[in-house]
Amino acid sequence: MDLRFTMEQQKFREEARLWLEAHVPKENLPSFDTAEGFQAHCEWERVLNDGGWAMVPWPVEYGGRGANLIEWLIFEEEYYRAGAPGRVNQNGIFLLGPTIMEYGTDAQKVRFLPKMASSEEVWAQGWSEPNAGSDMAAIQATAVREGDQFRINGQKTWASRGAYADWLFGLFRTDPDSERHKGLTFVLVPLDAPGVKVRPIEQLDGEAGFAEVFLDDALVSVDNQLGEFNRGWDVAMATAGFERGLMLRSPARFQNTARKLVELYRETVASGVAIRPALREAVTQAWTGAEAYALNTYQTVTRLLEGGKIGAEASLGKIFWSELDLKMHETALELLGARAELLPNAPSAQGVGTWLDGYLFSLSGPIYAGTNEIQRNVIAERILRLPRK
Amino acid sequence: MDLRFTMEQQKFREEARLWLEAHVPKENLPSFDTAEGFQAHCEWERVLNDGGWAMVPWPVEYGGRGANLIEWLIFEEEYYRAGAPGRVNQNGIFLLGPTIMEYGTDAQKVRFLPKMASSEEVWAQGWSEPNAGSDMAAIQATAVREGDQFRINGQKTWASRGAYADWLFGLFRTDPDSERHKGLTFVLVPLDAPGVKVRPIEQLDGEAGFAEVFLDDALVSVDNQLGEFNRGWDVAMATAGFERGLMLRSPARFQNTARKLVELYRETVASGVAIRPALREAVTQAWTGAEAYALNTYQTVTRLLEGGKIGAEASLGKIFWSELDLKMHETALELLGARAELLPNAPSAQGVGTWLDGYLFSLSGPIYAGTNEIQRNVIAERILRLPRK
Amino acid sequence: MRFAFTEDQQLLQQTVHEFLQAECTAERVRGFWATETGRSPELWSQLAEMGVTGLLVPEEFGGLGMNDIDMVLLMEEVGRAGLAEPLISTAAIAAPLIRDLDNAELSRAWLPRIAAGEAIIAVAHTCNAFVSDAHIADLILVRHPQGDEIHGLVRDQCALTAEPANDPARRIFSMDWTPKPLTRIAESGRARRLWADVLSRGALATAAQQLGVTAKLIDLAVAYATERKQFGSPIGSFQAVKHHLANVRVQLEYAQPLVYRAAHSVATRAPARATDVSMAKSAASEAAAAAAKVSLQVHGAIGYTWEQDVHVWMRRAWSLGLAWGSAAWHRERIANAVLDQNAPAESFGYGASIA
Amino acid sequence: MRFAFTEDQQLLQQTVHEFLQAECTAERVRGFWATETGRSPELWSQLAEMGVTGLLVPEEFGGLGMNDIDMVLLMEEVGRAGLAEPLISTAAIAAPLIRDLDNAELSRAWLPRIAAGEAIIAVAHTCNAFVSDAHIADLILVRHPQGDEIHGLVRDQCALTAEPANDPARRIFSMDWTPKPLTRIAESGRARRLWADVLSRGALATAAQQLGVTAKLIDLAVAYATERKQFGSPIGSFQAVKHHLANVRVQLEYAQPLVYRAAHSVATRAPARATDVSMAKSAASEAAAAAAKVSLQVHGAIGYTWEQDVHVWMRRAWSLGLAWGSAAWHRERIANAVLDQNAPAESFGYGASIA
Repeated sequence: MDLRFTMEQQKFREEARLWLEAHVPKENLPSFDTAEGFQAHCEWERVLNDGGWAMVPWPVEYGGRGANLIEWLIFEEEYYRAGAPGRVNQNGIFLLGPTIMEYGTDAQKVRFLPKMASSEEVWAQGWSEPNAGSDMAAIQATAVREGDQFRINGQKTWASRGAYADWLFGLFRTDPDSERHKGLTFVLVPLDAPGVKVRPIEQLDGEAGFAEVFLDDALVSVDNQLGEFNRGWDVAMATAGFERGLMLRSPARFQNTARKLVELYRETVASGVAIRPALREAVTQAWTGAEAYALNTYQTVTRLLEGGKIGAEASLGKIFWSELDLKMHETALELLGARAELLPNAPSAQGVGTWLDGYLFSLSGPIYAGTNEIQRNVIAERILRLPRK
Repeated sequence: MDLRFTMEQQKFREEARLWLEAHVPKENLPSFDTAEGFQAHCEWERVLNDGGWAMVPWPVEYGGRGANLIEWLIFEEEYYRAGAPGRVNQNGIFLLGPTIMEYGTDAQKVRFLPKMASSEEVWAQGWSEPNAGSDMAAIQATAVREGDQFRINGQKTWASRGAYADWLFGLFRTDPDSERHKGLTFVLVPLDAPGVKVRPIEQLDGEAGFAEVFLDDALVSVDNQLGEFNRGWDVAMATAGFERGLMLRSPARFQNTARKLVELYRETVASGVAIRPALREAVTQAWTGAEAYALNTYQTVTRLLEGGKIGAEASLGKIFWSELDLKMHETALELLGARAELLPNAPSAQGVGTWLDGYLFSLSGPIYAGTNEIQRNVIAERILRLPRK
Repeated sequence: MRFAFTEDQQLLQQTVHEFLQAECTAERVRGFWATETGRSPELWSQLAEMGVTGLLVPEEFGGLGMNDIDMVLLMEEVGRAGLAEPLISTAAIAAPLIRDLDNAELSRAWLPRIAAGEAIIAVAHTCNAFVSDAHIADLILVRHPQGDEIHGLVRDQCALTAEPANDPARRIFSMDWTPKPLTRIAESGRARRLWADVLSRGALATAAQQLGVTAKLIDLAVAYATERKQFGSPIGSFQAVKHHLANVRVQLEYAQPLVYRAAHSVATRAPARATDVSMAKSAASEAAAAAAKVSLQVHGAIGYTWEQDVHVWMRRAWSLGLAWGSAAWHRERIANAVLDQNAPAESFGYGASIA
Repeated sequence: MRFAFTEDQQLLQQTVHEFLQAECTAERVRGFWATETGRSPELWSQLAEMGVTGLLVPEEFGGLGMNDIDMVLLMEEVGRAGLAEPLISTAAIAAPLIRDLDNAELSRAWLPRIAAGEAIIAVAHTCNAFVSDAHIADLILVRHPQGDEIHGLVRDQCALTAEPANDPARRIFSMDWTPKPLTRIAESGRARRLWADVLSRGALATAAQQLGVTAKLIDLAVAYATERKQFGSPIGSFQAVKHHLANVRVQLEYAQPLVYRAAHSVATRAPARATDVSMAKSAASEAAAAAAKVSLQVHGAIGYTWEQDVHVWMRRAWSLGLAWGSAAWHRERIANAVLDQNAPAESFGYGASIA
């Protein structure tokens, strides 16, 4: 065990830090769930890609930097430290990308990965349907193979980034007599295909990053099938594993929130406002939790680098980070006191930062990527080996 | 709505207060889960009974005082205020007594109630069996009617007060072909009957108030059947309702604990010891919780006095008081700091009171009288009307 | 000792319940969000007609002459309906304040108009960082920043700045004003005592609304969990969902009597009424916050959409949680009384019962 | 950067694991409770033979010359077995303290005896109200109450009073003593620095034991829940039971790396090691306390019986929670570093990585 970074890792960090300091936009970009913000974020992705920092851990041939996972964690730490924008193409680069690398044909890798790395093509998630949320196996949308095309019918909902994305990935029932996990195929769908209609969903925060996608005799080339026919469930489980696991939630994000929370605490103390004593403990717990999450991730990465796999443990992480994130935002709102409810354009809103928006987002943490209730079942049954019902 | 006590109620309170001040033992009695303490508590019950205060809300003809429920609550407040001993015959006076009043024959009332009021006969609970804990319908012990006797076989466990009591009440399967709730009969069993063997269970705190009761061809008169043959479940549900509800957990108990907790907090502050700031909030919450529980009980009692019933709401109370009690004891142990782990005979144990013992007892709160998990199901299904599985 | 409402009180509650359920639908509430004032003069005059605005106005001034105990059940209904009209400041605070000032001129000027639904009154109290509904107020009640004086301002005697908030039903303002003898309506000890009641009544009415909000959030979650299926069963049949909702139901069950008791303490001017109100407000705030979170969780992603009703009440839970003192603020007020013994703590139980 | 143990470390852990599982059964632990000393000289010499007591003793003095990282996995096993022998004070604290004192005479006098299992050392630190195992100690290490001096006492240089505790495996004592020049073994800045390490190593070893206790409590609950039936199904198939246990498993998962990191920080003398240790101890204490409560709940009434094993580890969880600083005490130490910036806070992440 050696938790110190090597000289090379330190050099990598310094390089990343310098580049980011020179390139990160000085002003916060508008939310990528607005049309204007989406464009601005795509522009940032191009800058990142031009600098060679868009896909740090991907192989060079697919537009990546070929860095290992430790370097990726270091890059993420620096990325958050620099206050760089959120990744508008995260569905692609963190979820679908690794899945294509594992299940894609060579042609698919060449076709999709570089444009994903450069965000020339932005991806939407198509997991949920009106009757299939956390229970993904209840999928009803169908894809019928006709020659070299799929004819697709059905509806996907809660497609994140769906309002502005170019492509959508998801599962479709290809065996009409199948039930549950069987008879599904993983298909990549261009959102400009004929028969595809996208309806943005207006959300609590007034933005519309999510969309419903209606598929009405949409025709998609069979070249867009990822993995085997009727075996899409296995592919999706790998992707969902990426979502719950390492790739989506880099620990730097939570360490950065914890750091901001500590700053907010100090500012509030300095301002002379009376602070509920329990908040001192809450901030300390948040800091400790963020450290624990980071350390656990370095442990996992070490295991992966030495040939290990991530399995059901991803569920432990999902519960931990989603509850940590929620608690940190709740604590921040308590520290903000009366200012917590103000919108950023309110005259008295100085110093409120993005905590309210972040809170709304963090509230969804226990819900998306498989509700925490389901993760607890997974832990109980697959890690603790408690009996199934 | 008028939350002020009437002049008569005030007079009743004063009378109780004066009597208790004159009669409550100056020294704490040993635990009634020891042989010595059991005797001492029975002695105290005799004093109470001689003073006419043993069974405040019972009809005068059965050894009670004939007071109404509001007066009973007032008496309980004064009883705790006076630091009077725990009620060794609580299984009888709070659980079985009201059940006999509702389901018993006149002969049974006359035979059992006065001796219960005077604690000449102390009662043990016989709900649990080795394979029937919270799931009472899984009872296996059998009672076969033979002429004017029941022949009883089986085993009861967790019989509280079982080690020293005179009688036990419980359910027995009287229809051998029956399942679950059906075919059970409620029978009162003298613990000195032939074929009855009592084995005390040694507990965490080293005491032995609970016992296992082995019934090996025990013969009991059919006069001891309470309620109808094969309809014991209904009788038991009424008794269990008394257990979960009003009769067992008088709010004064929790208000008294909250009051002691406030005193402990003040003493700790006065001693100059640094206090974890969150404990100030915890003590405040405990106080508020005890008030809420008391107010809710006065609401319930008002409803009962005006002809209402207690139903599934008893489950709300069970969860609330058991969690409140546990939290209060946890808070007290945190306030005690390093002294919390000391036994009362430790030289440095001054001021630790009975918090550690109380904590062990409070830990069982969420478990006994139907686990809180089961109460939550009851609330969800019978109050919120959520679908059963 | 009788801890129950009268039949008359329950009847009035039922009437207001039926009216609001019919007239103040979630769809209509969302409609008000889009208007400039955020308020509905139509609903307001209907409420006045039912006697709600003038509930605490003495009969001689055209009101019902009732008290804070009568008011509490109605406020619960207002919360259940998600109604954001300025009933707290106008009907629950200003009416009894003006009544208790015992100033014939002021009473004649304002009480009949409150009862008739022709006056809206805002209240600026330091436990709120901002003033609600000042933009439509005919009178703004405020305490002199340095002294024991209550002032009554009309809108051109102060400068208002709108502060947009997360709950579109909230209309809050920063306010600048200069005390002048002309605007003073009470002073010295009397002003101080009455101003303490302003806080008590504000927190009490808010707590009562939170009970209604909590109940509504539970209802919404139960309805959704009964209908929505996952893995072939309604999600409401899963133990995890049941237990979360049961826990919130327990919180509601024990917040409620604290609120009703506080109403009794305020109405009877019990010495510990400030502490009693703080218990009510902190418990009701916690119940509403828990209900908002659990209800959103039960709804899953769909809870995030505009079309769903859950977020209407979730926003209410959040904004009422901050109004008239947060749970933490009130807990500290309880601690100050119960632990530090700086204020009367007990109006109940053996501690208070024999002096 | 490599966050994993070596194969050798895991092998040693496995050896100790197998030994303790075979030799230190729950039944035997209960047997020790009934003895006068509460300790087993037999187990102690077997542990010495395996190298556990002398793990941190340099090879030249007959030890294994390993470090705190090697120690942490073994302490986890000690906790899992519910073993209460004074390994923390003797092997995890005193051995490296005497090693670091760099005093040839002291080292020769004590280190070989520690390694051989022939000396037991107790440590009196102000973060503990009482001294553990002083009754059988050959040497008691203590800091001068007024100055930067470490003293080493033999038993007749102090007066001990037994303090019976809830956990029968705990043997704690009040101690009276008078500092004399003769008993002094270190002074000034050096004593102060080394004494800080005493606290770090005590809290670290305790936290590691708590990980083992937590894991054992989860195992016991899972085993019981799998076997015990209610309403016709194993209780472990009920969602409520599953979710409670899953939550504790999550706590364990994230306490563990904090403990391992703290071991690394202590072994490498990282500037923020005190803060790192406090994070480890607070998280491990919370995990163990949660495991104790949930495990008891899962066991139901049977958990209260003397014959069941659950209470053996429950008592360990409680007493280790108080030892070497409670969770609250360590949280305040973290706050002092991270929030108030009175001590180094970060040995990890971007804040620490480029100076």
